[in-house]
Amino acid sequence: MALDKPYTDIPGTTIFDSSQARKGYKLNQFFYSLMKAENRERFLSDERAYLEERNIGEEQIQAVMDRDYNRVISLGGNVYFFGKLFFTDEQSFEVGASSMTGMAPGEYREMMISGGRSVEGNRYTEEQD
Amino acid sequence: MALDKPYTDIPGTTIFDSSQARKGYKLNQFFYSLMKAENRERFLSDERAYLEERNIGEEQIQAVMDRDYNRVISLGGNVYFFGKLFFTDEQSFEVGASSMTGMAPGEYREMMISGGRSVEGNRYTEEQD
Amino acid sequence: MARITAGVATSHVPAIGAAVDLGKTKEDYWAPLFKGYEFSKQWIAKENPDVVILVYNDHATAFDMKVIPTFAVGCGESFGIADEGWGARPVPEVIGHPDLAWHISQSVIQEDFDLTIINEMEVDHGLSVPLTLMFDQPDAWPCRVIPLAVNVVLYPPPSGMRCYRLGQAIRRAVDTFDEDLDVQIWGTGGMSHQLQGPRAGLINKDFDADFLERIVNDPEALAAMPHIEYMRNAGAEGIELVMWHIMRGALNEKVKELHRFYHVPASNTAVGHLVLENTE
Amino acid sequence: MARITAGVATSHVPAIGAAVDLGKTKEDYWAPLFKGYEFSKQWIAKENPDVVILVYNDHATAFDMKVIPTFAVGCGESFGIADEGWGARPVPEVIGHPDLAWHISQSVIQEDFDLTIINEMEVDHGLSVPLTLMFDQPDAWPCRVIPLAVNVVLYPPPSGMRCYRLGQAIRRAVDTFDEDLDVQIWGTGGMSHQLQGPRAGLINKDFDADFLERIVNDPEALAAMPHIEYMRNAGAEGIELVMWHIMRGALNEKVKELHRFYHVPASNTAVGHLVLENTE
Ligand SMILES: [Fe+3]
Ligand SMILES: [Fe+3]
Repeated sequence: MALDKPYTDIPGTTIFDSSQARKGYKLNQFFYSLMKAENRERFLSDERAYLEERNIGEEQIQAVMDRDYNRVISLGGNVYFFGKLFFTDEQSFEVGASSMTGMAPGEYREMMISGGRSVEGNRYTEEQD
Repeated sequence: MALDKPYTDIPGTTIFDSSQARKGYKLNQFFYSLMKAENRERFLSDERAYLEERNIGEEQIQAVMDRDYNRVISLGGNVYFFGKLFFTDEQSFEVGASSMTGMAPGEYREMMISGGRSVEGNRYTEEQD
Repeated sequence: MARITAGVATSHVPAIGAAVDLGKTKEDYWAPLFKGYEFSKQWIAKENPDVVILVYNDHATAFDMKVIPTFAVGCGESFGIADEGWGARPVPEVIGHPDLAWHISQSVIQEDFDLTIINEMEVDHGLSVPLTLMFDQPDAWPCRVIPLAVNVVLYPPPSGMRCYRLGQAIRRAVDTFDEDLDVQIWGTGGMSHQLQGPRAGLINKDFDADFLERIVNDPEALAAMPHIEYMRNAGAEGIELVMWHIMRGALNEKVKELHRFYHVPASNTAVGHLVLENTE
Repeated sequence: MARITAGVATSHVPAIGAAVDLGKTKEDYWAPLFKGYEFSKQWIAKENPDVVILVYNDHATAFDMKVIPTFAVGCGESFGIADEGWGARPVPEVIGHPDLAWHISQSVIQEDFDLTIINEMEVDHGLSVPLTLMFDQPDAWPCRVIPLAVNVVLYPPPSGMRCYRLGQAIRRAVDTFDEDLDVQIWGTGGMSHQLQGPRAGLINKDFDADFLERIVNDPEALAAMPHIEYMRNAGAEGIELVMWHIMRGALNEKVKELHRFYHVPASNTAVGHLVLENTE
């Protein structure tokens, strides 16, 4: 029997396990490279050129350039890695996170100040049908 | 009570524990640097200059330049690290090891072919008085 | 002899560090949070520990995908502050305590914990934000710090019980260290939060309240909670809470709770904070 | 389903690799050693395993003093051959089996083994010499290899019993892997040898003979031997033998011994070699 993945029925959530890690290897190493100021500069001055150098696929390149973080996740990206891009964009983690929820940043911030997203109805995918 | 070091009474033997590792940190990192061909070349062309760059102490520098491996050990060197210098010198591990025993390389090789150094009398320092 | 005098638990959100670094702590958004640490700052100034064993997780900062240790102990002399993408935080470098760190490492490896020993690494907000919360903005941190990094980035992290047992082993190691040292252990990360996907922003106050209560008074049973419960009920990144069990395992079975604080939100995260004294 | 079909133990001396690479295997000094592997080469050609889990120690090659993992599993696609100071050995690169490696890692972390996961590293003679001894000089290695690196450079290594238990956990993990694979596990390093100090050249044939006998027929009791016995009786570097326990733990309690070989010397080292079949 294969490994148990009890977390696949959590709605709106992708656990960074070995499948994700392998899929996103080069993508995450790209995000990691943004910890160096000179790499951030080179990336920001020509995103596509920098990404192509790092030998990651076209889908991934497009997802990064679009800052489509749900797509980034589906391609193996992990938030602790792509958080470096939030910072490179001089964006807060709050705004970065909000971009994955379909909410406007102000609306998301209001939700957080009012106590955050409720866990009720958000534990199992089947609750969301 | 401090950590138990049951191995300090083994004659002619230095166990690479945390005390040794801390003492020999930069020294071992120097040996490690010899895994790159360009570093081997630079080292061989001017040993002292290369060693001084790496910010290790004068005692260590002298021990390395003398290829005095017992001294290297007493200064925190570990054989798996300084083995890189045997190879840099195009010397076999056998000749390198023999240099610490006070035996000539040929004599050491003969000992090994005849079954190696006996453990009898070599288990405890007190056996050697 | 060295002794573990107290445990501290706290969340470690990057935005908290930025609020201090940029002088925003008096703003409406932030003031209630920092108020919750006033007691702790005064307490620790009096306690004046010699060493803090700081359990945290590296957020893909010192460890990229090339090398991912489950437990990594910083045995180096000092640890620089990492640039996580917006320049390094303007805080002092972290001075280690190699003697004690090596002693702990050697001891717990001999108790079958398969540590990774780290001599050189930079530390990220996971380590520096708790220092800021407890010590504010000194020119130098007032104590030595032993970083203990736990993998919670790549699934599976160590189990809560494994963490608790590691804490117990650390306790035994500290107890046998010859130097006369007051040692604190801090567990950081959490509480409920999710930073990723459509469910980002999840907070679970009930889960957090229960966790705060039980880690003080029923820690071993709490440590048995499986990963899936954290991820499902406290958000994907709520799994960071496993690190608190290392702190708790290193304390006595019964502790005195000096301070408890809870606040929502800091950025995307529920902030929980405990100060626990190791009563004799 | 995957299954562990056999275990191989062998020493892994650099000079053995050099003897093959430089065409010296027929020389008087080397011929008796290589003769001891003739059976094994024929046997493995017939067995044709899909994957070898190769337990070895890194000799300050992939891991310098900055990062020292107790147990590190190579989960990458491939592993280059390291330059240990005389240029890289002229042998094929090592192709990993990431699916199985990740499966094993995830499984044993969940059994409280605190692994370090490695995705990129080069491998040294500790891994390449056993491949050479078993497969000679092919253009490509005939199977996938999962490197499992064990710290034996910095004291303390994991205990023999910890290694044995890890082997048992690996066995359980392989047994639950869905793909139909024949997997071997190899334990390398040792036997008695000392490379350092005035006692260099130490060999203990009695110790080695006893170890060879007991690892086959009384493995769990043997695994309880404390480190000091290896270091005192089998030479400082004889401690490498703890790695054999991982191999043995992954096999059945009773195994069929197909081949046993012992030879002194290879350079400074006593060479021991076993081929063990996992009978049903
Ligand atoms: Fe965190
Ligand atoms: Fe070896």
